[in-house]
Amino acid sequence: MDLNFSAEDVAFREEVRAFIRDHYPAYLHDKIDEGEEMEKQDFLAWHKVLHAKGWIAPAWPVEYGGTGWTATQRYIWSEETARADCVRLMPFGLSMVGPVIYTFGTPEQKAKFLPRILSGEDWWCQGYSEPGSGSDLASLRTRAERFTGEDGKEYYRVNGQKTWTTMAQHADWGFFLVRTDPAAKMQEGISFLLIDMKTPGITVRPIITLGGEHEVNEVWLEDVIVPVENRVFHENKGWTCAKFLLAHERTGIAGVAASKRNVERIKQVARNTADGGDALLANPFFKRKIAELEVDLAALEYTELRTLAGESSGKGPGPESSLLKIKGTEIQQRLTELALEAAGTYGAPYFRSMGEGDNSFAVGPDSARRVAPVYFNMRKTSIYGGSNEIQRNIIAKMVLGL
Amino acid sequence: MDLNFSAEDVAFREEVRAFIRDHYPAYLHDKIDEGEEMEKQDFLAWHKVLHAKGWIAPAWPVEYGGTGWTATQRYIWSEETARADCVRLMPFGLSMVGPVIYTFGTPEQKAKFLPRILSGEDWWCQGYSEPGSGSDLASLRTRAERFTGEDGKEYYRVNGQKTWTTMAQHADWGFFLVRTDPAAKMQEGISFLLIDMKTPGITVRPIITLGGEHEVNEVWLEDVIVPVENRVFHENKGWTCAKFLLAHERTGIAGVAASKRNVERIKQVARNTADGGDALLANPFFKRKIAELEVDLAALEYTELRTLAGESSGKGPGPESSLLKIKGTEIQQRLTELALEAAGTYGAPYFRSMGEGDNSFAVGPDSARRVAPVYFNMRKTSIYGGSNEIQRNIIAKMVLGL
Amino acid sequence: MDFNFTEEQTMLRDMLSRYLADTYDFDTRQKVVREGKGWNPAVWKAFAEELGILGASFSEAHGGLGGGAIENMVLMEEMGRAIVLEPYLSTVVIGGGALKHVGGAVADAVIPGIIAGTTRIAFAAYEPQGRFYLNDLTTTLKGGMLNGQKAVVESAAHATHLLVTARTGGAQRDAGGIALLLIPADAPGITRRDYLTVHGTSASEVYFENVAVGAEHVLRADALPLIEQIVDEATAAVCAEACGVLKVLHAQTLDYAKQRKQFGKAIGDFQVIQHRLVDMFMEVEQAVSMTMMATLKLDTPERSAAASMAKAKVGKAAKFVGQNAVQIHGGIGITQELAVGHYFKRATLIENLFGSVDFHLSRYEGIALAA
Amino acid sequence: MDFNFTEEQTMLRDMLSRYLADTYDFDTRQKVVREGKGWNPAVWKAFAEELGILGASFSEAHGGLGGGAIENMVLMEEMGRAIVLEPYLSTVVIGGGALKHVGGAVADAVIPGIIAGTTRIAFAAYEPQGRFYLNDLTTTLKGGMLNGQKAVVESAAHATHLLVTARTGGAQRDAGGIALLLIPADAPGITRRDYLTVHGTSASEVYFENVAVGAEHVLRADALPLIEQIVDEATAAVCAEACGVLKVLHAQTLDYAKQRKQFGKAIGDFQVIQHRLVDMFMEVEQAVSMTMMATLKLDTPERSAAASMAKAKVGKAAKFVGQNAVQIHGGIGITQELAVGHYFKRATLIENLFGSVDFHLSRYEGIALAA
Repeated sequence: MDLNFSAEDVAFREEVRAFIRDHYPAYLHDKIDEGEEMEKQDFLAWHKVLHAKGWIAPAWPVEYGGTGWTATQRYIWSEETARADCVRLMPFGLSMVGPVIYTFGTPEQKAKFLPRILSGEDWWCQGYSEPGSGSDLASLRTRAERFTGEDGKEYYRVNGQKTWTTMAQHADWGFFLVRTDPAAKMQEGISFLLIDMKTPGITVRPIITLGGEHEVNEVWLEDVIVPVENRVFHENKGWTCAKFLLAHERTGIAGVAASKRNVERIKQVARNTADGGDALLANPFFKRKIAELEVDLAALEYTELRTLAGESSGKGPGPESSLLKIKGTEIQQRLTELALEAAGTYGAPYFRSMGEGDNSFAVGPDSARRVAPVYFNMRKTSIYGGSNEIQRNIIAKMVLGL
Repeated sequence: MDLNFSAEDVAFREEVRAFIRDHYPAYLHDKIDEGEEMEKQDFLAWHKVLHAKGWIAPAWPVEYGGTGWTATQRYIWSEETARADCVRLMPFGLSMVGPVIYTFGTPEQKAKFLPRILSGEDWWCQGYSEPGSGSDLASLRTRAERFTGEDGKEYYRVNGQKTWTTMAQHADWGFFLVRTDPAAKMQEGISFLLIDMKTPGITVRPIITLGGEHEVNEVWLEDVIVPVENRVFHENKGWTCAKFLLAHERTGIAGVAASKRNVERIKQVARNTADGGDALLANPFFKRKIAELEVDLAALEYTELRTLAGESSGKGPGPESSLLKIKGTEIQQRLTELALEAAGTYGAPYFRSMGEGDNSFAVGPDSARRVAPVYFNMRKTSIYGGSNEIQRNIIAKMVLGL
Repeated sequence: MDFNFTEEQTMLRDMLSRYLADTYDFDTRQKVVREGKGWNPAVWKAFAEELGILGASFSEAHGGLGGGAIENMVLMEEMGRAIVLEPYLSTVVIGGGALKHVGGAVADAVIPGIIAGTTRIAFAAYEPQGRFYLNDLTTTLKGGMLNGQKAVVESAAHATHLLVTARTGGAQRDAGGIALLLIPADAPGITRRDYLTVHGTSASEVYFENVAVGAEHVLRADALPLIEQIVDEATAAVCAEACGVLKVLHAQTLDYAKQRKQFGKAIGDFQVIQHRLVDMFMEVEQAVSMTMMATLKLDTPERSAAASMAKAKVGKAAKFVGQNAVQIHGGIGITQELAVGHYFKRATLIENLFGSVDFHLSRYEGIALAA
Repeated sequence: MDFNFTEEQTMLRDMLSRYLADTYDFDTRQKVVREGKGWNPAVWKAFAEELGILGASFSEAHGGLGGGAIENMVLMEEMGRAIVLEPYLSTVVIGGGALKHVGGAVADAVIPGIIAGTTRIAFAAYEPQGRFYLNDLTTTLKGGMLNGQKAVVESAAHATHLLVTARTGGAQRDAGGIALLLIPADAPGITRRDYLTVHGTSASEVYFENVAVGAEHVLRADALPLIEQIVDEATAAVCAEACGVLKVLHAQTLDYAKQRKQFGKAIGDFQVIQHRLVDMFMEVEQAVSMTMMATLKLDTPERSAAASMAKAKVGKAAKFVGQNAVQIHGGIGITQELAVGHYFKRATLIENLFGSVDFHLSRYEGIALAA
């Protein structure tokens, strides 16, 4: 038992730092510092740099394009990218459908999709939630009926509606949970389909969230024709892929490295914010909230490290990852609460709706610029990926045997 | 809408203050200040003074011995007794079985029992809980079989076991919930019996709680013979009395006046406790906990006053009183947490168990003397009288319609 | 002691409540927000002329109905229930409140216009560096010239008058040397940058550059105690608004929980959701109690302590009830589509309005908990 | 980075665990508590002779097994699981720790006795006025004479040596001028008032009246940094003890919730109870993580920050898990009859041991969060 990095790990860390310093697109730093929203090409700019280096998918097996790093190296990687405030990569291809495809897909599916995920050529979205099925994912009603086409090949005809589909407006491909056997019980009779978002019959409609963002969408599927070879794993066994993916999603969701970076950001803001003749960071109660956050974040970090150690010694991400999701999102939300509180009076102005996209002037400190929208937006984290109530149900059942 | 006391109320307050000053047994102050536990005769000493004055049962209707005070006067009374740190009166006769008897009892029962409750001649205990039925009170199993005695009169033969019976070791009488119709569904088939604790077949066994106190008991009933005329209200309708009494119990349980007094006590302790070169009350975080307590206590107080105003305008104590129980007990418990924290290192010593009753010497400040036992003991408040979880169930069902 | 409303107060509540139910539904409100002016002048006109509520808290001598803080509480709660945009708080509670305390010719001159709906007042008190501290002022009034900047002045864009705090002497955070001014909003030398708030109202940065201020504009020369008093009154009023907001948040969430089905039953059948709704209910009830307490103590020596206690409790309730209303609604709660999200936004802004929970707890401690 | 225990560490844990399971059941423990001595010398003898665990954290040169802080963590967690009364913390972790840091002749002389079980050390550091501050000392060592009083000294009644902090110069709370002494517990001029603690151990007020202290008793002259270090080590160890206590509290409560029936079903079927047990589980897991972190950082510059972070988190966990274990058990949880209440008592004392949650958060802030 030992927290020290080996000489190899220290060298690796230096290599990573140098790479980021030399290759991270500088203009992204400016955008982040000015509180601007990231757009598709911003995410892709960094994605392509990493792909060129071969570092785009550290968690993947080497045979599919992974880096072969140890758990410690992966930890160092996420630490260093957060420390350097690098833009977060979109998870839908790299962390979600990619692992499903290399775990459950056919050789043809692997050959077709994995390289394009790695290269960033395909932008993916996730068709899971439906208006009637939020936390109760298995109650989904989107239907896929199998039929033989005029060309003699097998197809599905998909009808239904998905919602909360993040970034679907940019997506080339989507992975969808659909019901292939309507007679089967809830979790049975579901299949996992890969659907080309340009297929006729797909309509994407924006949902505008409280902060004014267009992140999520409704996706309507009307007689959408999908070749059977785009189904991953067995027909009616899509729930296996879904569960696998949900557990994967929960691990990444802890977001320790990003939260560490955000704690530093809040401290800097509190240092520069006046509070009755002193800095806000000197206010004992504001300082205490930061200290408590740091304590809770350390607890999350070392719990994640223990989980990773368990995984690298053979156990896959288990239901314990629900803990990481719950505590990780609580911390992310508390950070936005602190940012809003630090902004004080200047938390109220809202620039987005002065006129679409009119960011041409702002008032108050830059740090206050988007604190309220971000606070509102981040309420989603305790809802998505299985709400925090659902995560507690999972722990109760799977870990505690209740 | 107005918070001011009328001239009559102000005069009444002066009268109350003068009475307490002149008639409250001085030796009780010393006992409380020295952190000694109250014994039966201590409670009775103050009880008898109040009975002589006619002020023993302010909440009772005048015809049964009440004072005829307005809601405001009753509020003043509880404020002033708490302010003067008067010992709390035992509720089992005055607040619990008394109101049941004058509401549901026969003229004979009223004539026999009420005067002796007022005078303090009878000490009562409550036989509700059973080992198998904690929060689920209606699942009680103590049986009462009816039979005709050799004297031609009707009797019940009672068999079963009660638990958590507070002060049963001193009790002359107990009020018991017993099952008179074992075939009936849960809440039906229960009757409300008054039982002379000297009846053969009753065994009282102490339960020692974490702080070392002997407050509660197991009560075993083995072929205990009870005349039918000691049943209050109809046979198999005792649940009506039980519900009435539980709502009554919840109102008193808020304990606002006593908590106010205890906040003052904690402040005094914090003023006199050193903390790194200053008083503990100057520690911003300890002070903040006191401030938050005071805020929450004010919220409880004004919520109780609104409830009382509602009651005096005709509504009885409703399910809203569950709020008073939950918040009142939370505050009582937080007060004991603060006392323990203030004691610091001196929270650890435990004098009671050095040898039974050996209080002959103590270490550390007087204020720290029994903080740990009191803290442990007060955990009961969120469990008894319907646990705080049950109170939330009640509000969910009765107020929110869930 | 008496916790009942008078018949007049009940009628006042019912009148505004009916009006808002009839004309101020969610879609109509959102249309006004999208138009981007931050208020609807027609509603203000109706408040003044059709309902006559703008005079509720003024004396009959000024043409009002003879009410006071309780009337403001009643009206503000109803406005919270409909997340009303119009500037009752700044014009009537704050501006009107200041004039009532000052009295005399200026009150006689200005109050009738407030009641008639033609005079609207914005409160230009907080400054960019000053956070929630009313005494932390760099705006100066020297030699009859006003210079400085005020931060996030609600409704300045449609105000006829500005109620301004300015330093006439002393250092930046001294208690003495602060004047309270009432000046025309269009006085030469005043410029604004207007923007919308998260709530949908309009606010402005207000800049003073050599604005000429005559003696007749000075409501009070050594004004911090008065400023504290009117902000305590405003704090009680915003607590009442919060009660309206939170009652709706709770009611809508309760409704939703009864209807929304997951795993084959209403989510309101899940005990965890039930207890959450109970905890929200208790927070709302206690917020109501504290608001009454603070309102009823406004004319007593306990005024400031009570206002800060109430705001601390209401601020916590706003966060707890708002966040959980969204959480129980799930994804739909954070879209622009449902009203619940907009009530949540208002509740969130109220948390920091006139000071955060921590600010008010510290203020309470300063008053009541000296070591 | 590596979070695995060595084979030796796992064997050590298993050995103590088996011994305690066989000989230290709850009834046996309570019998020792009722006897009122606060410990069982036979158990101590077994620790030394039968199990040999008292040497686990000492170097082989001193006759130990060559372990250190991780071995202490492993053993302390097991002792927490059985709420062991015997003075491993004060004798081995604190006393032994001080001697290891000081080294030299005194270490060579005293450590073998610790390992053999014949030398037992009590830590006489805190004072009645000093709360949790190790530098707040009125006990003085002047002209070779020790005078003063120490508060709540655990296990002093059965110690052979006292590890004493005393002021040799400076004012009451100065960092400088503090010496660390190791003196015989029966030195002339030492008197005690012994009592039991809530946990069932023995503690004492220790009074020094002109106790002669020679140079050979002074472990270090300017000792506050060393004292802070050994208390950080003790803090990490008591966090490990807490992990054992909390794991048992959670396990017993989970068991009870599965068995206890109310309203026709197990109370563990109620979602509110389920989520409470999940929250307890998460607190325990995080307490374990923080304990490992603090233990592994004891020899790094982050030592004090990590120890205070861990103690703050563990202190909160102790309160949350302890209170809810009792709450879920209901009335039976606050009787002397069930073990759960006694684990709750230990968890409660640990909250304040070596400083409360607030104390450690403030200490952390002082180290890591200067404005």
